Amino acid sequence: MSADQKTTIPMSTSVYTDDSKLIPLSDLVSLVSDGDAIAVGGGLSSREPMAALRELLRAGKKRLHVIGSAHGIDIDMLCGGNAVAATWESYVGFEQDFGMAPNFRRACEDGSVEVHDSCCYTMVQQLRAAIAGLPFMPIRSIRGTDMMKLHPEFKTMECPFTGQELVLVPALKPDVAIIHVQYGDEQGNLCIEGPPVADLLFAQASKKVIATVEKIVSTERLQELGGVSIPYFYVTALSEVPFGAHPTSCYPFYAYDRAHTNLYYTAAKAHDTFVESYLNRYVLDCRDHAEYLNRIGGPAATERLTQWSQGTSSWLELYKA
Amino acid sequence: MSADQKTTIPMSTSVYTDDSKLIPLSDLVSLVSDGDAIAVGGGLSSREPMAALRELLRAGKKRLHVIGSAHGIDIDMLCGGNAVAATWESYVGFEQDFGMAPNFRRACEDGSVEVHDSCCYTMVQQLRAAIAGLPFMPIRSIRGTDMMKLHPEFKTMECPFTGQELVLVPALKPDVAIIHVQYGDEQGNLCIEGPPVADLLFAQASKKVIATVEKIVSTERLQELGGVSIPYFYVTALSEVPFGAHPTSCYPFYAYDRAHTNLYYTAAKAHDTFVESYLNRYVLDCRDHAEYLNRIGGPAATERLTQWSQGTSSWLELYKA
Amino acid sequence: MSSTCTFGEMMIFQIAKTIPDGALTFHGFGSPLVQLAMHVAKRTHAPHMVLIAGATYGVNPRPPFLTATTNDWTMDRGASSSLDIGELFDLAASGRLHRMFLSGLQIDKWGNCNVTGLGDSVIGLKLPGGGGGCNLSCDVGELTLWTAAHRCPPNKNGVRKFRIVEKCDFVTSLGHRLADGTPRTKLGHIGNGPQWLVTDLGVFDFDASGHLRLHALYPDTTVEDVMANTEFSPGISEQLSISDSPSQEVVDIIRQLDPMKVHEKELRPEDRQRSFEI
Amino acid sequence: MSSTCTFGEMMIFQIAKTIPDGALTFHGFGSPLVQLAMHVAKRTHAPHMVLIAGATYGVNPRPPFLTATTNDWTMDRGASSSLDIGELFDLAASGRLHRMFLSGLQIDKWGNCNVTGLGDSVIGLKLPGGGGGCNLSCDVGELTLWTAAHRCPPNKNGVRKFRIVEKCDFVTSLGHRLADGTPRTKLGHIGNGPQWLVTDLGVFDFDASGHLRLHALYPDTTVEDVMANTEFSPGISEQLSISDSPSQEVVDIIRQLDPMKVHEKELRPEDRQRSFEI
Repeated sequence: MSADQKTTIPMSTSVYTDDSKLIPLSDLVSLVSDGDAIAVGGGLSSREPMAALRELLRAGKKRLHVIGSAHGIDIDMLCGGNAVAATWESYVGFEQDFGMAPNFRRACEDGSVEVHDSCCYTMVQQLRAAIAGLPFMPIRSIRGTDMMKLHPEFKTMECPFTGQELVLVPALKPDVAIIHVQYGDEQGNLCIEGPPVADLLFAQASKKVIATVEKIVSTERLQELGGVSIPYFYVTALSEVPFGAHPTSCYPFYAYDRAHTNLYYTAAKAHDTFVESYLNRYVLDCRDHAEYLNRIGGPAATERLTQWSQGTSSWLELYKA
Repeated sequence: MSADQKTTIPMSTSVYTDDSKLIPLSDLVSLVSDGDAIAVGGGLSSREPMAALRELLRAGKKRLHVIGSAHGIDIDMLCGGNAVAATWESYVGFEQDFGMAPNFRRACEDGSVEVHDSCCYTMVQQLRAAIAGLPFMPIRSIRGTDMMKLHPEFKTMECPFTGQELVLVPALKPDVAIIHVQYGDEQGNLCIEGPPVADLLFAQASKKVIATVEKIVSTERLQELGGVSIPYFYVTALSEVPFGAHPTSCYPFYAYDRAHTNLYYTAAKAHDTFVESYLNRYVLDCRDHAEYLNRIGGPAATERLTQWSQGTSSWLELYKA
Repeated sequence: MSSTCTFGEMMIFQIAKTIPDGALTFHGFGSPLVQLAMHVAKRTHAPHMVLIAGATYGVNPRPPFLTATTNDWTMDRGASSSLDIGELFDLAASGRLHRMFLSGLQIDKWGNCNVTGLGDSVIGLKLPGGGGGCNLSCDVGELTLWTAAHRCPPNKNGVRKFRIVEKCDFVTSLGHRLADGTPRTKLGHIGNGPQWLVTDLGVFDFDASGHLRLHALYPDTTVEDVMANTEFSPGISEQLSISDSPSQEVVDIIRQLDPMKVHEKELRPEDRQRSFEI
Repeated sequence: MSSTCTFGEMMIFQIAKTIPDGALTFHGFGSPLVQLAMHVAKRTHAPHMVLIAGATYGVNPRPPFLTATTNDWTMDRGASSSLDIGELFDLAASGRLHRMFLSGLQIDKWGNCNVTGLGDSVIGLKLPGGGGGCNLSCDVGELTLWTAAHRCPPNKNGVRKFRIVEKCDFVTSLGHRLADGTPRTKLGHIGNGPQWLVTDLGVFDFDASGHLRLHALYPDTTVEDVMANTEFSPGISEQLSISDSPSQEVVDIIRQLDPMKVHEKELRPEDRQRSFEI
């Protein structure tokens, strides 16, 4: 009996054990294929993996299915770049700040994006089914609403314990989770500070996890920074990308860039010129993330966003921009 | 329209919002009724709510159903005190340290305790059903084993998505979770340091949560100590009980008292004299927890257990006792 | 010294009053009026409510100021703990989330709401979506609905685009009855459905059949305003009253917490001009 | 200078060899031989295994020394992270836990194990229970079984109390076939069942039908020992061999990690006397 005899582990088990998983951003997005279902981390104006999504667009990825809870500029930009085939999001918009998401709306209305709107708990239960290796999870809610019409794949059953009707929502196993977090180590342990949104569920449910992080630190330092939120074996690969969530926030590093988001929104709303006025300038024509950071104004622009921590009035100032 | 018109909240929703929930240990156990299903926190030789269980025995509680994963002296002592009617544990024993649990074994073998042995994931899924307000959760495992025979309440179904057979395990909603943790605040926010075992699931699934804590601190200090593991609104009431897990460990405060556990085990094994040699002396005849601490040797005995942190050799010394 | 409040402050107060003390209460995102109402309730009549912030799931936060984006560290500063997304929705599904707030571009006579899309068979106008509102409308104990867009002046052709409608084009969140009249109670959901609807024209409750009913007007609105701006005829309570105004304390809390007047983004320009004696 | 190893060290080495590099691997509690085997594997041929500690669920810990109680802070010192109880079992149920170790007071010819109770209809002897073993026996990729109590000398009446039995009184964890011969594959479980059984008499695998088969002896055991101490006749591999002994490196790792020789509590006194050239 030798150690390798009959003791190999099965392939494709979504367990990643390499010692070093640090790769350049361009290699990171090559782990996404055309047509993949991607779960995008963060939410609304917070910790969205914007640099990775811009790199996805530069790499010309197409026909993506997007899965998530409450999102904004991330999904809108992917729609504006014609990279999306279907949406399974529960919300895509700019809340009270700017309102509806222009590219997302247009893509849904003209039929280029299939609409499979979800709702948060339905998605949570579908992800939990994938995480537990189950074909489905039951829920009691959504019966009586039109969500059932958007999801012919849902089934109902009579509960053998109570006789009540339940909805069975099938397991949702994204091909790739794409997330941006504050800290990571070389092996891929990730530390999220502040609300994790659905990132932990995405990481556990997905076949691959690719991450950008503000800062690579030692495993020991990760413990001091609050411990590991996502253990390394879930993580396929990661890149160090400072300001990788811009223009969404990545506290404690930087706040939401409301001014740039306004610029984006205005460009997206003026449909005809969006590609030229925004997408080419800030995404497609940028060689890489460094060039993006220069085009948004360089260190002066990014430095400003780090000043939120100097006190309530500095923080408030950022929202008046 | 006034604030109270038609806007009262339903009773018995297992949400507890009092400003101060600190009560004496004797009042705490009065929240347990004879016949209750209790989920006991911690596990094996770690962070078991021993002071609360001793107080339960002093209060003469009877016919309890015990729910848990891997336990030891806690459940054995309750069995030795004739307080248990049924066991839904997945393991009760002393591992390699001393072996089988004498009182538990006897109570199961003589039929005074009904045996509904569980297994960890089955219990997790049953708790998750309770937490999600569902009548059941599906699992794929346990089919083909005799666990099914111990649990006629489990049902099977054919999965409408895959055609495979699944087991449906019903929601398990303990009447009371009894846990011991390191830190809490007056409002009942609890902080667990180190492995939580099933305590978080117990707290979320149970109708009531009663907790003993090593140290009451301010809510602000709880954040510094690692943040809240169990938010206050799950917690019915709590007591400050230093050394409340003794003789199990409650790191970083104190290590496992192997010598006292040996004393317990020896007494339990000599069936006929257990009540006299252990139960009366260390439980029933103690007025309160303070008297227990005196009887086990007072400050000299407890002080010794805090010395684990002085280095590997001090720590190792505790296990040689 | 000011002795008036704005309409926004009035509306926040009306929403706040629907929150009972001791209730575990949650707001979603994109709802500054509701967020402020929850903080007002917690600091006045409902000190024991459990205030769970939307998007961050912070428990009892004390934000330094309100931002127009809900998932911001401003919004969970001072929280004693944070839930995760699954835990929050589990609380609802297990009957422990007592109150939630929902809105819609369309709200029908039974309290169904549409935030998914306008149009009959195809999507004419795609709306952003409802977050977790669909699930929560079934599970949460009691719902408070709100909209600041009840009033719908006729366009140049004399046609009104109603927000409070006979029937929603799409039911994103569930009210008291399905479009075919089937009562919600037949479905066995654990939540009791919408209890209040607070709009720019008045405060409504629902009668025993689950039908919308006018409960109170504002000092500057009339039954005729309500009828003209509603696609169907709501019932009128026998105790129809005029809403009381917020106290100076309530107004001060709102002004302190929302220095940028984020909540006014929910209001139409003309409603921002309304004011009331307090 | 010592050039021998103890039987405990030999057995730990045999268990360690069943762990492939890169495998996500978990031990339960009450299993010092297995715990040491995992640390040996991680520090020798399987540096990329994911070592998840039983009871604490610590990931890749470096304990200062082994304790006889598994849920102790000694056992997860240096862990890079910790899982919670649900997450660990979810990993198994979703096909991502590659190897686990199970034992039993009875182990039958198909690899079923009993840790629940002895006796036919009533419980004659209550055993401690199996923790999560029942679930994991169905879900985990490959199982290594072990027992240090294969040898069962006849009592004064000449009767042996077999541990490796024809049929378990109670099936706590699942092997390759049910008692009636139904193969496990009919049940659709995602795990492949027991792959190895390491005992005090030899190392066993399972043939294509799922039946126990002797794979290797120790330098001091014979086929006759195995046959006499087994209630049924296990198959014998055509490549029956003598187990190789651990290297000095392996022995040193064990001695450093287990200064109190906790693992010898699993061994009978006579087996503690066995030693092997290394």
